[in-house]
Amino acid sequence: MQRIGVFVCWCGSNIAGTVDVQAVSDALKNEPGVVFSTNYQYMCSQAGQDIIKQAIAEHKLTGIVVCSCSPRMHEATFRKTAAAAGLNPYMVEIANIREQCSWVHKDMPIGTEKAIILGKAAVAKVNLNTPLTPGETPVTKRALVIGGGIAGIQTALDIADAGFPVDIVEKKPTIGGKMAQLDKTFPTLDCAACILTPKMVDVAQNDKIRIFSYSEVTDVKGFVGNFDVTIKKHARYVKEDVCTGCGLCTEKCPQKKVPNEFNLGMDNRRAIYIPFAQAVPKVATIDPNYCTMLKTGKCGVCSKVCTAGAIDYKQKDEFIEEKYGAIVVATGYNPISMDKFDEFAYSQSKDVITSLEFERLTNAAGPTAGKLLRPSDGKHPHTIVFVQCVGSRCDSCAQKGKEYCSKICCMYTAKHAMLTRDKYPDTDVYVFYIDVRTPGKNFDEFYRRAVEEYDVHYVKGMVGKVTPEGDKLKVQASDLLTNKQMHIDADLVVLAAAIEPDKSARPLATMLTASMDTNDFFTEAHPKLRPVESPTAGVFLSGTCQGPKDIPETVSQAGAAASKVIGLLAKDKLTGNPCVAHSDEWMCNGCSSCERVCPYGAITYEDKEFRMPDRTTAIRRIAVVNPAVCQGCGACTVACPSGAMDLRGFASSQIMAEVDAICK
Amino acid sequence: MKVSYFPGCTLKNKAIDLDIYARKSAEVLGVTLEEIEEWQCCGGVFSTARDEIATKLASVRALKAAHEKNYPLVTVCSACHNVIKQTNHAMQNDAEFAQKVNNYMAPEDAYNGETQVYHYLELLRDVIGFDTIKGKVVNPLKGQKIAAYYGCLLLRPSSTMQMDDPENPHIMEDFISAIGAQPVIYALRNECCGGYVTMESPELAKKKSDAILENAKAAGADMIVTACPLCRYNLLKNGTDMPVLYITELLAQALGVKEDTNG
Amino acid sequence: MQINEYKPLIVAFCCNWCSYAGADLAGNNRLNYPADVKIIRVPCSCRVNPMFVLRAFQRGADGVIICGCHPGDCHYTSGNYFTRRRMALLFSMLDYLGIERERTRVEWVSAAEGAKFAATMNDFTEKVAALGENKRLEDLRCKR
Amino acid sequence: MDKNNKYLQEEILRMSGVNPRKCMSCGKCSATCPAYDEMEYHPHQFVSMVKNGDIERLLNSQSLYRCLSCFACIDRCPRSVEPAKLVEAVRLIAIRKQGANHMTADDVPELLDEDIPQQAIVSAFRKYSK
Repeated sequence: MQRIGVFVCWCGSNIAGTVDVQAVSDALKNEPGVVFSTNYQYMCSQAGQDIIKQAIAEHKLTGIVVCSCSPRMHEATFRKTAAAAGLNPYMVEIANIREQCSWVHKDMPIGTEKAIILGKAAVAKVNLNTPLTPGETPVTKRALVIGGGIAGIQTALDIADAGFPVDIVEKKPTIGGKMAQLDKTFPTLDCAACILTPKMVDVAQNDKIRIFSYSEVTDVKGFVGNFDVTIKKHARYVKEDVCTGCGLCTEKCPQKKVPNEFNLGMDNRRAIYIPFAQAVPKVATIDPNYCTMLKTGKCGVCSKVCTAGAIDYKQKDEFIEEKYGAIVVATGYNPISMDKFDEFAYSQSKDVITSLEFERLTNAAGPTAGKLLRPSDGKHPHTIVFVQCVGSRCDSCAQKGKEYCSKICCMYTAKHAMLTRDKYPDTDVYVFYIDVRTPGKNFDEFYRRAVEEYDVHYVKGMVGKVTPEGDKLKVQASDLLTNKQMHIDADLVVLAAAIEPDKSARPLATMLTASMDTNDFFTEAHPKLRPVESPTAGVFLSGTCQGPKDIPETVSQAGAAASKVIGLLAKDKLTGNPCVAHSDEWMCNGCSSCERVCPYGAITYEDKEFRMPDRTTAIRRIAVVNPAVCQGCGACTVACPSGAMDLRGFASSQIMAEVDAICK
Repeated sequence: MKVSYFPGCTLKNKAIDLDIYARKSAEVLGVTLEEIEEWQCCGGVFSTARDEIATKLASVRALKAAHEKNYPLVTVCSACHNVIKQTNHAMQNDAEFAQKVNNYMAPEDAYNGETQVYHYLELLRDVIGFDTIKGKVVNPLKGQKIAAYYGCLLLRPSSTMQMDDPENPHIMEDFISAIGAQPVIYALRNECCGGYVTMESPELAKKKSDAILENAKAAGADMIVTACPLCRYNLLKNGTDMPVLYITELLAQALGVKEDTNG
Repeated sequence: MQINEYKPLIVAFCCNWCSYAGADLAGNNRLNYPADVKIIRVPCSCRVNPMFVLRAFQRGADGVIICGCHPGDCHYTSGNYFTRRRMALLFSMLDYLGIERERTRVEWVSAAEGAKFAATMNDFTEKVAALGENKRLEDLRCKR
Repeated sequence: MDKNNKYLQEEILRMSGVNPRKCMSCGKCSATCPAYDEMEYHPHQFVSMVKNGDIERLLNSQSLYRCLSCFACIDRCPRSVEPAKLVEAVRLIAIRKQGANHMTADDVPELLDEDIPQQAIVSAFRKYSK
């Protein structure tokens, strides 16, 4: 039996004005377990707290009930008071007789009656309280960043800057991501390479940062502060630490017909290659799908020309296991496939391209050395049609495209149109739009410049059909403002393809038990207040893996994610919330119902040996809750069919006792 | 094997070639087209209005007749196929519509879209197989550059028709390859020829057909094939000198059964 | 002894993050609602086991209302979706047992919706009061 | 919206099963329509006029008889609005009125040439008369 003390607060006249506090403390005195009951003007004041401490000592109290304001106000205060007097802080319950009683009821007898009932419910609960101790876990002071685009780079740099070691895992042979493929960046039009490549060099030179390029995460175990991650380093058949990046092999390799993915297949590279001049790490990689040596055992040119002796045809995939305290997901995006939108003739004509292809076409390091030339015949295009929202903002019933707005297309299309008109004033540029969406600092001004200064023809309407005929692309479109169907003979059509999360995100989310929305974007812990954290503790989100974003937004989110990681890694130990779920191993039948409803992946199963009657033993599958991961929502407690799962601090028996006390 | 066959009104009259060669070729390929008894005209166009019941009964009767024999139902004419397939889809998916139709016909023996509906091209692709056809070709149409003209009705609405990718189809191109000719891909192959509006507005049909023919010609086509008598009419009427043939005619030619009928 | 007019007994389960805070806000703004409503704090609306609802009715409650965060705003991401589904099932079963639909309710009240909380409680109490005492599920052995 | 337009609107939405509120006014239906130039009101206008209950003007328009039923707007609409279903519904309302057939048997002979397939005639009848 508990020895409970009840402390009724007047809160000046806030409570005492409508509630007869004396009557309340008198009534509660007779409740089971209550050995002491009093009231005082301001319980939260130093004097009030002293009354509590004194009573705990004098009456050897094992639990206390404070009838006062909302627990959201002073629960923490009274828990500290109890702890100071040597009582477990979780033996304190608050009866909210101010916000939920005295302030909403006017009539003294009614208020008093309700306050007594609320007090009784709190007493009934404390009778079943047990002392709780928050668990502590150590923190591995190293972060993992998955994805080496601008988001991953910025996050890694910021974390390293705070003094913590960071590893970047990038599946491509170089970091840099999509931004490395871009030409100019809106709205300032500085060149992407000029602002990105110095950051890539910073990453390479930072002794806190390790880059695992051409690698991927294959397994994640553990929880916040203590992740065990397996990284698979693909064989690149070149010794990374020996290769000097001189590039001789990439010039001498006889296999010249490999589509160059960095230029989106618009030109070719060799079977041994460095994706682009500023690649980090600047190390060659052999493409095993095209290398004659690896396929037939005959060739070996690269090995012969390499003076450093870096080529190793026998290299194998390597698995690295590492511990991390925090994981940042920065897996980025890709433009969607244009397969389902062939009314725009993407598959039928080389001169129908996506906007990312257009970036490469205008990039000085691209396949045309920055000259805007048609992919089909290398001629200069005079009429260019840009189509917005290709695959964005689609209804789900249409079963093609994405429901969301891809967000970046309006701005990059304005940029493309403006740059084209600037460099080639002899071109006619049309932009077909549904809505022009340019919120952002200096964004709408930028779009207006395209229209007003550069005379880009913005047409409100959509393209319905592109018909390649001869060397022209016949574009049939609607102009909704003049209510006309337009027919344009274009030389180049550029499609603003919707963007979607990288395909690697879904399996990664499963490994991390991080949740995703139906579009495979990672879900944030709270859409407004915790935008860079995943609901899974210790997993953070950076960049477009969380939703479409432009570069400025990505960089700020990357910094925010880094600061959250730093906040976590700065701690030596993590103190948990002790009000977490726990499973009674004798009652659990291992049905997995709880695991399925847990949003945090806090529940795992283990086979445990049990002593059974007649000196036998049995192996039974039982649920185990990881208290460091559990957030204490209680979803599992209701899902559990056998009643094995319960929540500390809000046990079923405690809530039932409250119900009973109220309904008496 | 045997399948139920719905020829449709035009194939009994203006498009006899489409019908005769369809039967002959199928026979060579081991499929007998068994004509449904007392079939009625499908109406030529499907009404998307959900309260149009009577105009769809003819299609349901044909579907039901095939169902009673447990055969799939095959049509050659694109329009008939479109109407019957859409009607069948409505019988499967619109419970209210199906109930009204069944009440109208024979509620005790309800039909709920069980019949498998094939267009002749689908029969070739999915049942017989283009590889089998390739093996049976005796007169490969070597060197002929043939442009497939799909029109609207074979492909759309794509969620119902489910024949092929509505914007980048290849079933007819695969067919053309199978009979040894060279398919020509051009963008307007799935655009409308003007359809029945040709009666009231021949100018519209001319504009549409001319554009299609020009586009096919620019892509290097010597000939156009189609499965639809109305498309063929519009293309021929407005064409310059581009031959427009039925798919079955070419198939019969490749399989070596065309001369027989002429003789 | 004084003959009181009939007062329903209402148990309200409120999630800690939205609805309990919403109830506090109703208090801060001095928005009145009947004292018949007694609030039990739970971490999330999905902590409410259907057993709790049944227990309340068994012990003589006349109405039970469960309040949680708005869909999509759950502090625990998805808890209120579980609540919505579980309670839909439970309430339809209660309906089958003769516990009128008006005696049960799930309502989404955010921490900013003090007015909504008070309005909801006024409305709910009024509806339950109109139905009169809950006799069907009440366990007479619980009566003293 | 007056009473008659309101009634017609409800009827059209019921017959067609279309929800014009899903339209985001992109104009792709009108961009893709092969009969555009022949029409007074274009597919996107059908959607907005039905949405706004401006039905009587549509009922009296020749645009109803220019839709080719090619289903291109149905297939290409990114919002699954399916404008052609609205055109069909409005046209049915127009021709279901007694004596309102757009085409009668008497009209046919002069529209024929010797090659025209039966299919064209039955289709036109389906579309133009009740």
